[in-house]
Amino acid sequence: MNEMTSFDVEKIRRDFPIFNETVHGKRLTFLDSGASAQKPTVVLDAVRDAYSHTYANVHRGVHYLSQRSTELYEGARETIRAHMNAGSLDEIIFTKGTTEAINLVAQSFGQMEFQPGDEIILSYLEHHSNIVPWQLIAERTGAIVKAVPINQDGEFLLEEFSKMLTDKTKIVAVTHVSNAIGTVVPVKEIIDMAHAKGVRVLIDGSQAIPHMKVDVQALDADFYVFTGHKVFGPTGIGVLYAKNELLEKMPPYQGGGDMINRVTFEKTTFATGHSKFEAGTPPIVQAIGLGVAIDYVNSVGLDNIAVHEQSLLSYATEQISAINNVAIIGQAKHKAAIVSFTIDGIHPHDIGTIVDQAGVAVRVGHHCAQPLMDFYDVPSTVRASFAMYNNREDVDALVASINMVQEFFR
Amino acid sequence: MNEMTSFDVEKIRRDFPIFNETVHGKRLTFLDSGASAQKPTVVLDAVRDAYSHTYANVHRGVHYLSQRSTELYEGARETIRAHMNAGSLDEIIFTKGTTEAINLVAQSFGQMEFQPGDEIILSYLEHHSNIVPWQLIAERTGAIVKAVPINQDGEFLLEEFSKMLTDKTKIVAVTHVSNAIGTVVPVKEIIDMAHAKGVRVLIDGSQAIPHMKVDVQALDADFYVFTGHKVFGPTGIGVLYAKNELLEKMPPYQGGGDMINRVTFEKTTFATGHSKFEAGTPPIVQAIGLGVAIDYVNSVGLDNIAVHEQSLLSYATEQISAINNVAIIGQAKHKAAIVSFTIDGIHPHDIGTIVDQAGVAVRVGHHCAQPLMDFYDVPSTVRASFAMYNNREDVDALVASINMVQEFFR
Amino acid sequence: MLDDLKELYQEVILDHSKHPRNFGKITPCSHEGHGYNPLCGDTINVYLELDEKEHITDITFDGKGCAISTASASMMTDVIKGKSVSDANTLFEDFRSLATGEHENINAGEDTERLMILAGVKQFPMRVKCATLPWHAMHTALLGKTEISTE
Amino acid sequence: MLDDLKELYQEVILDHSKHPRNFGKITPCSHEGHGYNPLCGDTINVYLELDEKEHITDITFDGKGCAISTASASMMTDVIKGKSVSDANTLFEDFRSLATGEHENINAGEDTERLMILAGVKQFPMRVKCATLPWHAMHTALLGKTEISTE
Ligand SMILES: Cc1ncc(COP(=O)(O)O)c(C=O)c1O
Ligand SMILES: Cc1ncc(COP(=O)(O)O)c(C=O)c1O
Repeated sequence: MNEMTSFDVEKIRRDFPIFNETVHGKRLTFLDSGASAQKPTVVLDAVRDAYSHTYANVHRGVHYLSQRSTELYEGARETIRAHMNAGSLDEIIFTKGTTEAINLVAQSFGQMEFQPGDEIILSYLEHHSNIVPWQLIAERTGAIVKAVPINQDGEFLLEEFSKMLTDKTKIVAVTHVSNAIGTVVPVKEIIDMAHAKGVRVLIDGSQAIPHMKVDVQALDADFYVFTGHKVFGPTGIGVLYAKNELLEKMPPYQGGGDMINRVTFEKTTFATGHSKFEAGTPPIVQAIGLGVAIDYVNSVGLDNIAVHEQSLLSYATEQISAINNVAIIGQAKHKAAIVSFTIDGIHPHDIGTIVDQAGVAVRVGHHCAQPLMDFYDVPSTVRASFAMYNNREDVDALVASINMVQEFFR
Repeated sequence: MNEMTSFDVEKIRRDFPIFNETVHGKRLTFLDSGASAQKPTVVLDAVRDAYSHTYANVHRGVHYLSQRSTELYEGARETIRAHMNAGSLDEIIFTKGTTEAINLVAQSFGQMEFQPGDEIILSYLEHHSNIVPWQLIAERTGAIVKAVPINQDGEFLLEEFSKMLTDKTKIVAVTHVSNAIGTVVPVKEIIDMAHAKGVRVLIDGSQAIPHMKVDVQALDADFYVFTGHKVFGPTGIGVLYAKNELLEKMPPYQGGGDMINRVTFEKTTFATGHSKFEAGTPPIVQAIGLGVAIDYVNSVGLDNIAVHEQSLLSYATEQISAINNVAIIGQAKHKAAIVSFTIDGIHPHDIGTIVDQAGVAVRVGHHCAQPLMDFYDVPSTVRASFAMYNNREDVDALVASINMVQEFFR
Repeated sequence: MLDDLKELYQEVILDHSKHPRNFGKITPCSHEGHGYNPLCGDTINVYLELDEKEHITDITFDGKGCAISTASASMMTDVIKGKSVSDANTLFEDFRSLATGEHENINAGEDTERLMILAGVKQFPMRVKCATLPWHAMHTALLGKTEISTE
Repeated sequence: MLDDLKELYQEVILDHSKHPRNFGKITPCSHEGHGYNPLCGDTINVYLELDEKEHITDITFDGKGCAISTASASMMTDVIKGKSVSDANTLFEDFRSLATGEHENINAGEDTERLMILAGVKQFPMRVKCATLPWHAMHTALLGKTEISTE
């Protein structure tokens, strides 16, 4: 698809059937795309078509449907390879989501590399999915998890990071964009600094891929992961990009069909490339849907999306800052369109329930980032997260609902 | 849904949109449901509706869409619990498929239980997905994989099994129905014999759930797994049933969002019940689709399905046996509707390509069961696998196409 | 809209959440329980003092919670104080079944009305756990355990 | 329908599959390669004898394969015998690019026609690997490795 020449948010909203819904009789103000994004009609159509016109299991069949299904599935892999600018198709592994992708790397790379006392460097901005898998493999191997601190604005401290990189560091795993407070992390600098010491880097791109162009070769990332449902694709699908040179050495993660070369009870040998890491029937139709979602994003244009979202972010930040008793958590210079906030004396869960009655969907809680909540010494926040289909009306509805909350609890 | 009083295969065929397709201009004769089944319209509608009317991430939200999405997702869990007659919802874990479910058990149970020299008992009928995960954990723990032999008809040898059960046996993992040759394995007897020695049992129900009623409590299975795409549900979803008393003791498999209680860099504690084993955003919409698929199966009635399929199996066996130079592999007394065969002097791959031109979709290859192929000393077979929507016309088309193959290679 | 909300956040609930009764810690106490909700990170701790006849002579709570869990804790402590352990456990069951929608009505004598008000939360399924959290903490304490996580 | 099939299974291919040329094993031989297709379990072994001038003086194959891989092996050995190693590698590249549809035409002199016939397989994407399996085994052998799996 060609990039649209001008960005028309109302046209985009019409591509998403969910916006025909009302919530408690109100217009839907969906500000929870950071948790999961809505799906455009083209993705829904692709999913339905894949099941109703060309469905069969992939890879193992010579019959027509199996061949068509395989072409569509592998075509999605190529779409994603091109989108991330990976060097080869072998470097694109389909997973269930970001969480599975990180567990795969932690277990497989960790099993191969970690010795007692080795260090794994994370940051205070990480999602639990980029913390707990490392803790599990650390426990098994005797490696140690360390976390790079942030400043009060929520910015990753490169200088501290540089001091933490030692001979013992075996991997750095950091998020590209914080899901809880929106900070854009300087991943290029982090990768360069780590590589200067021969340390591998995993980037959690879950919150970056829907909002910005990512070129894994330009970044020189060793591992880059994201999840399909946040980039307007189906649930149940994610992507692990990993350099070939690493995949070749890494042991398999799960065993099963399709990832083997030859199986006997005495000895089993494994497939190569992405196959080694895709055990069992993959999420076929979900991968196809994700490919179409990525095509859709490209048809809108990530540059257009970024400009639009940044303008929403400015407007929302301005409007919300102006409300009494409201504190925005996370004020990094580089931020994605996420506004996390608290209201004095009113608990986020109560806020969530009350604004919901006005049709406003925001997330309240710790956003799977408890260490970050501990850093800010709050149990939870209210988070409004924006996507390409949000407009200024959404911001206005949010602001009105915040005012209503304060009214209610006065 | 109520069970239909009479079984009407033509009516059922109309529920599956794929049968409107033609292949190479021919009627589609789909005999590859053993690899993956087609989907009824109700499942496609449920998937689309979940994305377009009630979509949001589950569990973590207080807003309306998140609440609706959670209700549908958890409702699917209840549908599956009831269908398998599991004792509690905590015992139903959603996975990516059978393969992930077995890997989960192998890693988590294995890590907890296996000591060097301990034995894992499989059988010669197993799919690679019920072999390789055990080999991987055996390698890590020093446990040993053994396989129960079969007779020439493809029947599991209970007597041999009984001799193999020793003090060293830690788990028995066997298929309920062989995907390659259709053997129905006497799992109740196996479970009773294993339990008499205090040994746990995992049943791979991938090929059983679409064709017969399974009651995990009546079986007293410790673990029972199946995959959604073979039971007319979406890809990317599977189920692990496991007894609560085991889940409580087993360590987590993957780490991430939703499976935790509290996360700090120093110490993380885990959720209980199924949550402990469902890290990250689950395949939400796929679970919902699977629930609807199970409802659909129940509306047709598993008893009706079994009668219909067994009659197709008899007809197909009779017709195919009558063809010269064709040998049916696997002639167990209890068989599901799967016919695996070879033709003298003609390679299965060539057969597959030629019958495909007649619109006949069969699977050719080792069916991810190389040890079984080795047992029969064939590199591969042709497999016709039947589901509720197949009819006698399908058998006739298969037979005609086999005759054509022989003509072609005469 | 506000009607629905008013059903959940009734005056008495708002009042208890803003001015919680029995807030604080009993040290030493004979029983304590800590309720943690991993969804929101909230914690409610319940402290009890029992006499030799298994009567709850004193009960207090502290911790961090939303309006619903705070009001629930506050109203619970009011209701429970002076009751026997077995009555407390019955009330726990009554309230749990009301709030989860298992039962429509209960008969808890003079306490019925207060429990019914709190149980308005069942219209808001994602908030049920906020209301039951302090009750679980109390129940756990009486069982002699100390920690409970609800999800 | 039969037309499409006749395109794949041309007379010459059926003939080579039924009566494979150069079938057998050279022992000892200077180079050998084993091709394995995990999709169908087929194996094709290729044996080569080179002289000191890097000419392929003899080439044979054995193993288990379908009509396509057997015919391909048979035709390949016919074509390769007597060629130089560098010509063999060029032919490998030519054939691979034809069969995978990368190139429409090649110029391999007198061998062009035979390679084009085999390359009819590109109409049948799931069978391309059957046709290229013996070629990969041969190429691998010349590289001095012995084993190759295609998937
Ligand atoms: C008996 C059996 N076990 C396991 C599997 C693996 O299931 P999946 O590939 O969906 O994980 C299959 C199907 O492929 C099967 O038939
Ligand atoms: C930054 C980040 N990492 C990881 C995840 C986990 O993704 P998933 O739950 O799809 O596996 C999320 C979203 O939940 C996220 O925002």
